[in-house]
Amino acid sequence: MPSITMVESLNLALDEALAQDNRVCLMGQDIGVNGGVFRVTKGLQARYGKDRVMDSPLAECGIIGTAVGMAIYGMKPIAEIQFSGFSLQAFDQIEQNMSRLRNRTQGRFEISMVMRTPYGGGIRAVEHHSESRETYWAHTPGLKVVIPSGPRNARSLLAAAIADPDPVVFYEPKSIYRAFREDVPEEPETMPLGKAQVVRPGEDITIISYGAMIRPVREAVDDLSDQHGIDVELIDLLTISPMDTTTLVESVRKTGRCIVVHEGHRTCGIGAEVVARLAEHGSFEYLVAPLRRLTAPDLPFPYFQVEQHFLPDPDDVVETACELMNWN
Amino acid sequence: MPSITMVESLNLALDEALAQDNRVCLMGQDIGVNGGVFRVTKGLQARYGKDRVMDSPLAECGIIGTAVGMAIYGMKPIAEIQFSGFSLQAFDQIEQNMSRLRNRTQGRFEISMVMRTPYGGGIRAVEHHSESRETYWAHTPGLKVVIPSGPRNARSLLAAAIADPDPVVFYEPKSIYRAFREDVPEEPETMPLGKAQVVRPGEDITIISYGAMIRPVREAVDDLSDQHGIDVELIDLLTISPMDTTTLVESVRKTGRCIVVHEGHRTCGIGAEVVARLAEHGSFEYLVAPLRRLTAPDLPFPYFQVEQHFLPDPDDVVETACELMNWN
Amino acid sequence: MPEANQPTRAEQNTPSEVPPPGHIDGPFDSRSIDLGRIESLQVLDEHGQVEDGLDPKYDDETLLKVHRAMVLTRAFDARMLAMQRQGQMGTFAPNLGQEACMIGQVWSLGPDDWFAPSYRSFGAQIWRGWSMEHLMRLWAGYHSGFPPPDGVKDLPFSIVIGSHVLPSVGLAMAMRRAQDAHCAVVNFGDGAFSQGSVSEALNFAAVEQAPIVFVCENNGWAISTPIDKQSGNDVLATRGLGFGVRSLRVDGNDILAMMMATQEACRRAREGQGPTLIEAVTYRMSLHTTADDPSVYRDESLVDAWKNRCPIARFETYLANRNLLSSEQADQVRAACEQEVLDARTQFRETAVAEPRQIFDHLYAEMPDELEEQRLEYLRRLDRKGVK
Amino acid sequence: MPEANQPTRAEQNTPSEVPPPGHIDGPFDSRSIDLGRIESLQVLDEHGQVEDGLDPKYDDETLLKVHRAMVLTRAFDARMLAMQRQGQMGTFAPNLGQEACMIGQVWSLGPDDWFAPSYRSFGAQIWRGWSMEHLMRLWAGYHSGFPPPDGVKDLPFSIVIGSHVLPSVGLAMAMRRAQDAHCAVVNFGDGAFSQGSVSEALNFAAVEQAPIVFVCENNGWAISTPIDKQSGNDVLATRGLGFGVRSLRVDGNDILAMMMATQEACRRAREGQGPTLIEAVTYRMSLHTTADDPSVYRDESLVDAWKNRCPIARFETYLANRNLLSSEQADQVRAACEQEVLDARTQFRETAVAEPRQIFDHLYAEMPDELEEQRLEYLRRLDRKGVK
Ligand SMILES: Cc1ncc(C[n+]2csc(CCOP(=O)(O)OP(=O)(O)O)c2C)c(N)n1
Ligand SMILES: Cc1ncc(C[n+]2csc(CCOP(=O)(O)OP(=O)(O)O)c2C)c(N)n1
Ligand SMILES: [Mg+2]
Ligand SMILES: [Mg+2]
Repeated sequence: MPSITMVESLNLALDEALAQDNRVCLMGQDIGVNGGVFRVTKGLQARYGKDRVMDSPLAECGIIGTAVGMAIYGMKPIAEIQFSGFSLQAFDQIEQNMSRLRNRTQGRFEISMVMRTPYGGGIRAVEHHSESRETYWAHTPGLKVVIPSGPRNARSLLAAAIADPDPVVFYEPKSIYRAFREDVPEEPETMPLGKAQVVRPGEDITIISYGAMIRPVREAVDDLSDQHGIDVELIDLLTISPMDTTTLVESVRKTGRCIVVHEGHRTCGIGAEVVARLAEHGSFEYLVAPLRRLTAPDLPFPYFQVEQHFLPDPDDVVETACELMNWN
Repeated sequence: MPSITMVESLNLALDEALAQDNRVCLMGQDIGVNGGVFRVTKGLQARYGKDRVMDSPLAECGIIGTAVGMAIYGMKPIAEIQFSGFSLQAFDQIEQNMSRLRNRTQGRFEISMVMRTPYGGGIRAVEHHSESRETYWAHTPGLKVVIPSGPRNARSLLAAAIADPDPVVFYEPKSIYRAFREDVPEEPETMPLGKAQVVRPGEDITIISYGAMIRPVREAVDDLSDQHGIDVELIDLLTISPMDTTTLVESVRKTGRCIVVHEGHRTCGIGAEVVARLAEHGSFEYLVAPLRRLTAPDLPFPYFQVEQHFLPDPDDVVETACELMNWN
Repeated sequence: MPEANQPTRAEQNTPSEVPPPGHIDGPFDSRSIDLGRIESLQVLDEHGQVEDGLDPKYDDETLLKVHRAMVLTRAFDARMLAMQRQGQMGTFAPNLGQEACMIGQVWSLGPDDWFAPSYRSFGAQIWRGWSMEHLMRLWAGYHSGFPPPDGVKDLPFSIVIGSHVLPSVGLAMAMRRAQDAHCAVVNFGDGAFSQGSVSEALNFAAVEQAPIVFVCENNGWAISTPIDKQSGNDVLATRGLGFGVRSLRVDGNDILAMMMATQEACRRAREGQGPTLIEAVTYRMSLHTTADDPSVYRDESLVDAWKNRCPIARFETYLANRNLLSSEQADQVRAACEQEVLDARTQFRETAVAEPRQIFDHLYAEMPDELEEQRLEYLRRLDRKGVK
Repeated sequence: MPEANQPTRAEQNTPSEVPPPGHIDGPFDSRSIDLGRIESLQVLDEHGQVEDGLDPKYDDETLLKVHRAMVLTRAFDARMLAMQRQGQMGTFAPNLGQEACMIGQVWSLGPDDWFAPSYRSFGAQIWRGWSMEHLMRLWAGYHSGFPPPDGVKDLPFSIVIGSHVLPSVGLAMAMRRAQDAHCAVVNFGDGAFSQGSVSEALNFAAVEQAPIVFVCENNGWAISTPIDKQSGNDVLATRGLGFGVRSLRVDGNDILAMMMATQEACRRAREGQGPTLIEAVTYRMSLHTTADDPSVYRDESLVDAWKNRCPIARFETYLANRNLLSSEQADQVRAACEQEVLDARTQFRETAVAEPRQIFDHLYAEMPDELEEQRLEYLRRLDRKGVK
């Protein structure tokens, strides 16, 4: 039961996949000798060779486009985009081919591939290196979107994403790449895609979040419990699309209050979708306080001298939860 | 007061802008001698020359990227993307430069430009020619997103978009390009961006829609009034982003019931955002029935033999409105 | 056949006089760099006469099969146009005058090679094993028309200009990894070549030494945009060279030249000698699509000159000179092809069924719950309308 | 200076032996096409000796000003690295060894010409009028560091690789339309050249005959990726030719060659003779950025050879030979530059202020209501934290 960081657990999952299935191959900028700029692919080219762990030219569209072709031929490419902000360079290939070729060919082609990419703020990076635009992919039919929140689920979700017969966008919360360790079992494990996890059951209020935001939310949950006597039900989405509506509706039906917390921009963000699903499922009948979204504003991620307070923090969560608890 | 189609009114607005302001220029594939594949730019190259109405090479990224540069130099480019599905080829330039350069330069550069593009289904076109992905742009900070619903507002909104100091995505509902005529005044007119329009005041239920969907919704509204005695308040968003939240909240606060109707996919669609804003503004307190979204499913637009019943139609609206009116 | 230009990489055997140094480990070499030549291949001249010593002497059976395929393509083209005009077909993109490009680029492919068509490649698709009835379903907007038929290793045709070129390179990259001695051929237009992703594809192919043949049909037009507004360089083959891809120019109205050039390029690809770009110079004699009206933007007298360069007529002169095909026999072929197309139309009319209830079936391998709910909503709408 | 290669368009005066026909109105020309040569320009050899007859004989003042700018660039580079190591600076991209490319490409620009830097172009930015204190703010993550200073017609530096190249062409297209006799210079790397949008930019520039000079600093590396994994062709200049852009190769460690080539290219651009691509062959001697560790992926002995090709040392030999700069004077320049950088650091420390309350100010010309609400929410958070 080694205790490892998320970078290590992702490396482990890739290593396991490469060892198990020779259809799996990795491609991306600087993923070979250099092991990726975050070292997620460290050592893998030495182990599996240049053809299975391939350094690509500096062209994201080229990476995704050729990966799609490899998938058609029966390989299982795992393409790394160095930072999620640069996946826009590949938007056309993602939407027009990766997400649609199964449908276009009425199921004849299987596009079993993963686009892995680090996303999100909090590492004091330069512009375009802190984006959280999972909405773009959640709004694109044909894709699945998966976001882990810790070393252990990162490994098992990545394994499940690789095994999945359909294209998966795998967003890695880079701010927690090395933030903490977790024990992982010796044997490979997978987790089903499409299932949210009730991280902590509770009675008073539901908080829904995912990815790097789970950490500050957990902090707030502890605080709410310890300082305010508020019993939070915390749900980690894990798969953003398709979304586990049942788990969400059941929880809010029970608690009557809900906050969604994410790093992405507010307008048409994942929070909007969560709220809309709850509303469609009659939340007006069981809510006792308004729904709340705690998100990044609709503003590009600011430069790092002033980024510190850009994202929702534990205090926001505590304050909002208290506000909703005291709703008249 | 000539009575003209939307294609004609857009042509008129472009003609007026070119005549009034020599910073305005048009660029796009086949917009010159050919007048655009929908003839929206017909006759303009002959009138204003090849440098102001420019036929671009077949590269959408190139069109938007160079348009951004022209805007920096002080021109006001209006770039046509032949079908909105191909704007994905330019996603990187749209997000990384067009939407952000004002912010990046702390206001020193003004990116006053318009990306015009026909969107939406209903013309029995081939794959990739029927998309409605306004969510992509609404979720991108720094852009404005405008969608007219008839010849008259098309002309005045396009004029306002061209005059606007910020980048505007102007989606043209191609299925109604020639579907009906409206009188327009002799003199140019503009409409403010960012304002929704209460097309028909009503007391019982609010229906929010925009673009080509306004037509089937109007049909339903008439039917609801005539056949069912239901008095609908119909709101045409006109500007999708920024969204006129006040008008929406006021209406639903009054009616207590709401349906959002659009062509875009459901998950993280504009409907999700509308519902979320209502929910944040305490809709649980005044709603008497659940909120409903009538949208395209999360599925690529189907091929034209089977596209006919893909989008919400008047019957859906009537049925849903009746369902909500009869909510226990 | 003449050796075409080679990529300008130092360690390769290039026709350049002074191979440039791999500069990572060498000083700057101030000698100018000879870029060599782009070969321009023509076998049959404008009048169908064969250039001395160039005749590839393909066997009779092959020649007649290729001829028939070209004639069939033209018959299909004409019939589809007629059907479209009669309201029996969706928007259609004719291929009149490009029949030699079309058949020439695929004739040498085996069943394990891959072909990636553009939307204008129906002749090549028929050669590859797509039934005409299948293609009619495609153009008529039936979902069943899109997937390649069983056993045919083709991509579905590409609607988004240039978007199929990178996936085709990916196919070839996978072939090389699997050590399968196959190749891929990808077809696109002069307009498509302006898309940055096509340049990326050339570069990936060169870096990976992928077994792929790029066939750019330079037909002078992209809808209303002539080549001189499309590109700063008339010779699109030059671009391949810039990325390190062996490149040549071929008379696209000369079937023998097209056959030779593609056969050779495919052979090299299968043997591990890397990618080739073939610029096939031809002309779009007809409409861009049935939604287009060329009289708005081009002088139709331009087309007249190209009538004299008709690839089928040129080939028939050659076949007649070889005593392989009399004009009566040619007429018989035309009649038989016409009949074949009509039979396909009958088939199409009898078998094409719209299946509105199936549209959700193939988005994912397994239907997610939320999509199933949306499907049920949609089915309720169909029920209400009485749609089966 | 030698004439560089010209685009291969028929109606232009090209060095090709057989100009290809504009095929829209002509028959296929089966003669092979001579692509001509790519000129490789070097004026100062590896030892700083000037090649016979090539000396451009710039005036003393210019030469000394350029020399000082190169020395200042290097001093800034070293100081920024040190500050980063001491935790006073964000991630930084050093430019050691590329000083000649940097100053050479901008020295001939006037205040109405435009320059579009990459993230590694700080030397050129300083020359253009960005104060070093301003650049320190930029690299230290202050919003005020990004906009170009008043009166400086530069784009902000480009972080997304290649994304500034198309807008630069757009600037040049606008200049031509305005009939302003200015030009634009855009700087990017060998890695950036793999982005399809850079190919699109070359094509737009050629079609539009835009007054732009593309300077590709081929420094052998894109982070850990060497040029032979990046491109199928060592000579990136060839690519320009493929799109119809006049292209040449220059020794990027030779300041005189860089000055001559860019001056000439800018002159041509301003005079309406269209775009030029300059491939500046150089080497990234230092880290990619301070987040990078080259020892993981490259043999550092490769770098040694390049120490001998130092552009500053080479230039100083030339200046000494011209009796313009003794080694004592060179030392004085170095000391003065070092002091200037330290003064800038003091300025930076005194003036850099984080303004977290201003981050919403410049997204739109006028703040939309919904954004104002979000701003108030955010300000409440700052208030709660006691952040001013
Ligand atoms: C990305 C994209 N942009 C624009 C279009 C619209 N369009 C369809 S065909 C065409 C012209 C294509 O020209 P070319 O590549 O030369 O092929 P040809 O039609 O001559 O065979 C255009 C602009 C498209 N389908 N996809
Ligand atoms: C679109 C995009 N992809 C990837 C990156 C990450 N990245 C930053 S610098 C760099 C290498 C650039 O190499 P090159 O263009 O040769 O410039 P150099 O660093 O050598 O000056 C990469 C891959 C990026 N910033 N933008
Ligand atoms: Mg063409
Ligand atoms: Mg480099």
